[in-house]
Amino acid sequence: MPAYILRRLIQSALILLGVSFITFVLLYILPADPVRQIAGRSATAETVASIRSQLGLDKPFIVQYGTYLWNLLGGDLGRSYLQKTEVGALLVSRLPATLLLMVAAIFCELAIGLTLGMIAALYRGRPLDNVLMLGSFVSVSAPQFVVALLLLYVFAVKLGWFPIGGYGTFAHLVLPALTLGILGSGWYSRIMRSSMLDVLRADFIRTARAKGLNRTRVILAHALPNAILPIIAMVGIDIGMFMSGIVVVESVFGWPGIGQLAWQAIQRVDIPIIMGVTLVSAFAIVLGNLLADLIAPLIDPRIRLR
Amino acid sequence: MTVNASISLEPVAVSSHSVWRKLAQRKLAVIGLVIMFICILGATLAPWITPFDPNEQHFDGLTIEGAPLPPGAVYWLGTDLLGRDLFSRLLFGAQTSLVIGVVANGVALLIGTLVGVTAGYFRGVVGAVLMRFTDLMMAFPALLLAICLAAIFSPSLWIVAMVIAFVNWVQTARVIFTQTSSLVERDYIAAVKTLGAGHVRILFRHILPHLVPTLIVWGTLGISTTVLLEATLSFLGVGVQPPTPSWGNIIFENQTYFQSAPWLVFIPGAAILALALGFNLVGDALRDILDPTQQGRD
Amino acid sequence: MTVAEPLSPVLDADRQDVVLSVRDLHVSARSEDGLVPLVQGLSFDLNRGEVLAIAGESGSGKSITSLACMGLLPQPAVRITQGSIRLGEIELTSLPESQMRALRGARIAMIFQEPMTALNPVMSIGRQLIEAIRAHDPVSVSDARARALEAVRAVRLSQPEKRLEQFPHELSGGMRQRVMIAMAIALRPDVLIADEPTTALDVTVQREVLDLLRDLQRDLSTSVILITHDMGVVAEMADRVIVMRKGSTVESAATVELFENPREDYTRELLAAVPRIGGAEARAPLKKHEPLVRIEDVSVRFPVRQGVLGRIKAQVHAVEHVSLEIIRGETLSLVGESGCGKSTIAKALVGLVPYSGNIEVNGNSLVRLDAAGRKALRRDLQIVFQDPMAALDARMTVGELIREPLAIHNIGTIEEQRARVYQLLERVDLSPAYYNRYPHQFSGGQRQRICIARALALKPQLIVCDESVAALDVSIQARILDLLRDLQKEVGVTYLFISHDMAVVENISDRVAVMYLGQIVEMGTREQVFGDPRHSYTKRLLAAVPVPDPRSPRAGLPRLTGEVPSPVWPLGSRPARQALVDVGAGHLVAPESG
Amino acid sequence: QSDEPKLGGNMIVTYKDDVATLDPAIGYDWQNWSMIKSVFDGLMDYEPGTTVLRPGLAESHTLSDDGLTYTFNLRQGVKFHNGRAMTADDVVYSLNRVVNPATQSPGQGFFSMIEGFDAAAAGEADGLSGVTAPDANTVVIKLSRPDATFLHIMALNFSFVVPKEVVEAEGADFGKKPVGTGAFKLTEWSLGQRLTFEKNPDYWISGVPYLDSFTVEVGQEPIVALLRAQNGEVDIPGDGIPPAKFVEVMNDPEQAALVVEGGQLHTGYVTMNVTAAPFDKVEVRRAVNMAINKDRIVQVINGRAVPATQPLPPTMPGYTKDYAGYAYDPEAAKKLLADAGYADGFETELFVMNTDPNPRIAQAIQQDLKAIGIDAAIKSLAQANVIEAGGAGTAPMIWSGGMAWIADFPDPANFYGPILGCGGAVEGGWNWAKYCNEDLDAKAAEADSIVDPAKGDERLKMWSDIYMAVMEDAPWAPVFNEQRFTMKSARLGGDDALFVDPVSIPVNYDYVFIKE
Ligand SMILES: Nc1ncnc2c1ncn2[C@@H]1O[C@H](COP(=O)(O)OP(=O)(O)OP(=O)(O)O)[C@@H](O)[C@H]1O
Ligand SMILES: Nc1ncnc2c1ncn2[C@@H]1O[C@H](COP(=O)(O)OP(=O)(O)OP(=O)(O)O)[C@@H](O)[C@H]1O
Ligand SMILES: [Mg+2]
Ligand SMILES: [Mg+2]
Repeated sequence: MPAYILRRLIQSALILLGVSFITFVLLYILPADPVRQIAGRSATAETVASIRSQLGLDKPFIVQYGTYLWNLLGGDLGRSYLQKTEVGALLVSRLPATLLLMVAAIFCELAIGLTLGMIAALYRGRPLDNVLMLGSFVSVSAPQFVVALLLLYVFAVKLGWFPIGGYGTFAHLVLPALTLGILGSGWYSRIMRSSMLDVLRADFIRTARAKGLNRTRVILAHALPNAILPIIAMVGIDIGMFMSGIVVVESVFGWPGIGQLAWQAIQRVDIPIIMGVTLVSAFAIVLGNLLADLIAPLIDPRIRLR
Repeated sequence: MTVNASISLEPVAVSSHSVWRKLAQRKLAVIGLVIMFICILGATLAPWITPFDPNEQHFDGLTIEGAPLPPGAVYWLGTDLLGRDLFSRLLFGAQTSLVIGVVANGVALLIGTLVGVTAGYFRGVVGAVLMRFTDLMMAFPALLLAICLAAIFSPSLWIVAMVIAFVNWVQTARVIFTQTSSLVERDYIAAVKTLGAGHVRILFRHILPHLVPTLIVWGTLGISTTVLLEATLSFLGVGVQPPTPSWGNIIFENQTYFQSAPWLVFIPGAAILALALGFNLVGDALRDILDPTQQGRD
Repeated sequence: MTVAEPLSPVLDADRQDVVLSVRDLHVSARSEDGLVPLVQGLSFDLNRGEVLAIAGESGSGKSITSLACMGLLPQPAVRITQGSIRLGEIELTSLPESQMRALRGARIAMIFQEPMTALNPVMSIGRQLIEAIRAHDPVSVSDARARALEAVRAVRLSQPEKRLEQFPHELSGGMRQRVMIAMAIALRPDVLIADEPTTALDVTVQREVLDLLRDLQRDLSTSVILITHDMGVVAEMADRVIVMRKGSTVESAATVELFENPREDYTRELLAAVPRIGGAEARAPLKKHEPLVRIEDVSVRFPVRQGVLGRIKAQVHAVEHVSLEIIRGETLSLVGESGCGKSTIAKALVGLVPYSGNIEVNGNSLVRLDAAGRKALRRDLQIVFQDPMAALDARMTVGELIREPLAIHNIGTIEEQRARVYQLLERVDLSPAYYNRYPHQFSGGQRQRICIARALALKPQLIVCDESVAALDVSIQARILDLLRDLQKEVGVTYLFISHDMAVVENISDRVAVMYLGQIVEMGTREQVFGDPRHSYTKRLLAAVPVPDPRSPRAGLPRLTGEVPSPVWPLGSRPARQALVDVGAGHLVAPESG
Repeated sequence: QSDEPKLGGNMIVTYKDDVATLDPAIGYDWQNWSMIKSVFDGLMDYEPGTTVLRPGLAESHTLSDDGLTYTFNLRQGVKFHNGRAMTADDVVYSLNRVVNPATQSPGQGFFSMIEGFDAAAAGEADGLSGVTAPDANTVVIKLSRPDATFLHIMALNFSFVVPKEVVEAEGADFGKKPVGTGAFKLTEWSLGQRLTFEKNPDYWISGVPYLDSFTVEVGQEPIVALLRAQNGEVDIPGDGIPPAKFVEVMNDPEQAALVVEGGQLHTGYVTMNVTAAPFDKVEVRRAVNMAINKDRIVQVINGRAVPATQPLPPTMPGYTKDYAGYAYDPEAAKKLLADAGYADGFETELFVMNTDPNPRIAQAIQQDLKAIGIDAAIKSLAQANVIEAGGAGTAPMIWSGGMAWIADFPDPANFYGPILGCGGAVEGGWNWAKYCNEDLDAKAAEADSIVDPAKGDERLKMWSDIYMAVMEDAPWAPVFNEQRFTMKSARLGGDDALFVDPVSIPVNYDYVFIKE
């Protein structure tokens, strides 16, 4: 087990290294010059050159990357080119919002998705099942920004139940979390349904019934824990999806998370910020998968960590 | 991705004829087919059935204050912020969405299959390297990657398609890899190996045909994903270049007007939803039909 | 066949002692083409303390019947359309679910075929047992636990306290089946339905479980319905037998009577097909002793990777220093329990796994050949696998499948290849008209014939049959064995026949090699091994085989303790090498200490 | 609104984007400029709401006869927020700092007229040799050439005075923990959320500021901000009225009454790369000027601008009032194209930054160009990419929106140098048209050497001529001058001009007040 975790951590570190490398390459070949942005409109060629060398951007690619990595090892993500703020501090200022949104959204997803999926499985083939499944399809087919705008339009603008955007109170959280939650719940309800159906057909459910257990117990104690298993891996992967979804939702709801930060930074090739955001997202994804893999054996003793 | 990795490996021979018949028996699949058909028809016939040039900014398409016109007799679905006919743009936008959907998704499937099959069949160092690379791409925040790529290669229809393909092949590769490595373990492959069959024969006669159902399913489901991704990229302003209409960039251009001109946002939004829904419904039905272990589920 | 045959007189005897009574049971399934009858007009009575066997080929409705008794038919597709099931005085068919639930487990319990999947994988054994007890008796958890422990002891599981804490995957198949039995008897039900309780187990384990069931049934005087397709099991266990076919009763009689005087043709067929040890016809001695294959000191090891870097920490010693010769024209059988390395030898032989040591075919060492030479040699060695469906590419037609080896080796024109395929189809008793059909359109036995035809296509000198008949029903199994024998007579092909079924092996082999944990422990002619088994493992294997004769004495077998040792050894250490000693006339035996 | 200013109260301003930095040497967004202006001061200042210079930290100044030496007499008793008195050394330090390449100031280039600039900017000298402090209250600045814009430069953010010891203590974080002499001091900054500025009780202009504090909330979509303003939760939506809401707001008299409209020192234009065909032909460039239907574009952006005729915006001194510009005339444009040998038109590319409404404006221009046969493919890219293409000269046409020229200081010279002069027409420069007219450069230098205030009009006339000449060469097609529309809450008082302050957008925090 410790060996497993250690190996996974090394793997994760390698993945992060790879991500950082690719991002660095992409930014390196990006046809935009961060120094121009820093130097401003009235800068002379000498100034530009001087800033370039101060930032080390005149060095060969490999030296630049090596320096970046070296600083990264020391926990230094660099300073934003344009804001001159430490990227670490910027990320720390943005992360709580994103994490809050993410946790709330995953909660929504699971609450909605798992419940509906279970209901659909239990009512399999009946009209309710069909309605729920069509609903789940609609939810996986809906573009995030449309759902976001629609919720905003109906619940904030027309009904005025929630603030139109911003950050701070619980009320602010509801719509963005719901947007992500509704969209993700489609997948979960579908997976939950099919997983539940698989489990309900399993031999051990028949055994449980043959023991004379009542239906509720069969479903909650025997079917549910087994049906949940595929979901765990899903949640791990989902974190990756969230990182993407969040850019859109944050932009629609004006949620001050790292999605916004990334978007602004890309506009201005603020390389340290882009690198930081990418690494943080990749880290979240890797961590999510790792957690999923670590949690799974707690629920399913068959899974041995190797 | 695990979502669809559950596709069974049970080999079945299903003739295309019976696939159609089985599709026709499913209500949801029929809805999906109808939507797909309408979208494809609308897109292909766009040049003939649209009342206006999609890019023409009509002088009378804006109010004096520069506000767009709501749906009406002349402009059936209203006009956009430049006074262009939304209906015409919507139909031409379908072309964009479908082209991207088909091309991007096709290329993604191709890359994914190539990587997945190579890694799953040959294993070894090459396989390990390919799969580690796939893991790495999985860890890459997809949208961020797409935005970066779109910024590097100034976006055009084809670049956007390639960017989307480059972001989307990963899942396919994973699924195909899992499936191939499990196929390779199977007795029938061992059987043909003992008959003396070489790699080429095994790959093309005995592995690829078994991947076809998966590829069909991923093809249809993938189209909806790509359409949505294109829309999202356009929504963020890094998609297909204006004035080429795409459903995503129609919304992007008009999103701030969702209050004063909701039709500009919600009509194309509904169109994207419908198209993705259509492909999803058909894809899911195909998955059931082509996968015997799923039968009798829906 | 007549369905509404007058019921056998056995049914009417001893009415007062009937615990479960089934009358004119009809079960149907809803399908696209309307209602499909699965069970039709089944009637039987189960008396107190008796073992009633329900036998019949696969798909005859045995499981459906038992599920109907439990009220566990897969709703809503399958349901009882007619008839009655009475448990004592209670009519089960019309009983509301809540009351049925109270009976299930308490008065009528069931053991399922697959011990691997019948237990909830994420719940500890103890919880599953306790839950069953508490569902019917409102006792405290600790009381329930005490009773669970008692039940676990009763099924003779070692270390009962520890078992309660374990999860199903930590137990072997046999142990799991014991847990199932413990669960079933914990509440002392009147009726215990055992649906093929041993089919999934190895012979030796099957023996233990059967013994256990019989002891329990005797001690608790539970009535048992034993469902099986193995007539050997029937003969050993049952008091009475019902033979089913296609959903209805064919014959119903006391066991002895049925075996001695089968009244129906079908029953006779069924009995005739059952392979019996000692029943085999003598085989013609081989003309010359010319070795076709020589396996010398072959070992196969699979690495077990562990640790941070995934370094190899241990090895599965699947095959350890095996040497044997296969003589042209003979059938050499390899027997042994699951996991002892039989298939691995076969795979090494046909080049599917790397090995160390030397394999010579016709005097040519495989290692020394180049790729082309190996490809040519492949033609001489063919393999037929256990599961014919898995061994056939389901996306190719039967004709293409059989033609494929010819195409690979470029033998003849396409027309010639086709013609050869038609010949081969006929040779294995399949109609040439099947050329364009797909494998899934055939039955298991037919598919195995297709595999054999494909193996024959290249006119090989050796065919490896790896459990080639294990998955088939007895009657079909018998026909495939006949086919193999005929082919040997006609074309003189040599077989390496792999099986765990001693009776089948005795029927077909010239020589037999017994494997245990990757090594051969005994090898000799059929007569030597079966008539004069020397190694204790061979003896145990033989004793474990159920004898399809109700009158034969049920041998008291020394009960095994513990589990089969594992073939996994840490790097550097290895199992002790068994040197075979000739005990006379080429009968090789590994000496045993103590 | 000539109510007497009332003291006290807090005002809330919102923005979408995070405030990048409050370091005056680095901040170069219009958004942080207004805040920097309230936290720091320069030697010179502007009359609130106008473009008229007035003394700032320097009580008075004198100019030598050769127009090369300025002597500033500093105000007594000015204190930094940390309580230390501001001295001439601080001024010297601040100017040296902004020029020092290590500071990476985007404003460095503005100081090129000061003696010793080249050496300082190259990092070869310790500081500007031309800037000295003979005593604690006097700063002497020597120029290497007479420059009429110099006093504006001294009022520019980049020359604001910072305390050396704090800058050195905070290092790169000075922008987050600014200490200045201004009317407000920053008391709280939660990244990504809000900044709070509190009144500086020791401010050297007595009675100012009126507000006790003001809060800047960031990360708020313009739409949200507007709705909150309508709810009375926000006093000023800093990003203005979002286009989508503009018509609605302006059609509602009650709300329209809260909107202040004013000119902005802004011009939106299309650059044409004069170094490459087909835009190397002046006829083609003129044709483009005539092809663009500016009224229509203004309509598309809901009339939030006025059609432009020349590079300078109307509120800028030196604007040529009687110049009508190129009239919209597609027929004449076509003819010009034909004259230039492009009777059949040609294909080209129009670069544009990818945030609304710029792609839309580009499409309107695209349609106009199409009408005369020019087929311009739109390249809608991230800001940085457009700037890169512009600097590299690979973009035939660029719509300047989003990156466009809002004047740094209210002087006609500011619209010339880097964007129309030869200096900017180099690889990487901001003169995206790559237009280089040496005669005009010489004329510009000449105009800027007129430092005598009495000759101001003469100088403006020269600038007017320069821009007329530019229009003749037509490297740009000026399209519109954006108007500033600021919405303010009803409780806010102060002159309307304060809310459209041309040098302190969107509002001059120091002089507004709360009425109740
Ligand atoms: N859920 C179901 N729906 C429809 N038909 C079913 C269902 N379950 C079983 N059957 C059919 O009922 C018939 C009898 O099945 P059953 O499981 O009782 O056979 P069995 O005698 O137990 O065979 P085996 O020896 O293979 O276990 C088979 O033809 C089977 O295909
Ligand atoms: N590819 C492999 N990797 C690791 N271990 C393997 C592999 N193949 C087989 N083994 C192990 O080698 C041992 C022998 O396996 P083998 O399949 O030869 O047994 P068998 O006698 O054919 O059993 P069965 O009767 O179940 O088919 C087993 O312990 C098995 O787990
Ligand atoms: Mg059965
Ligand atoms: Mg085997």
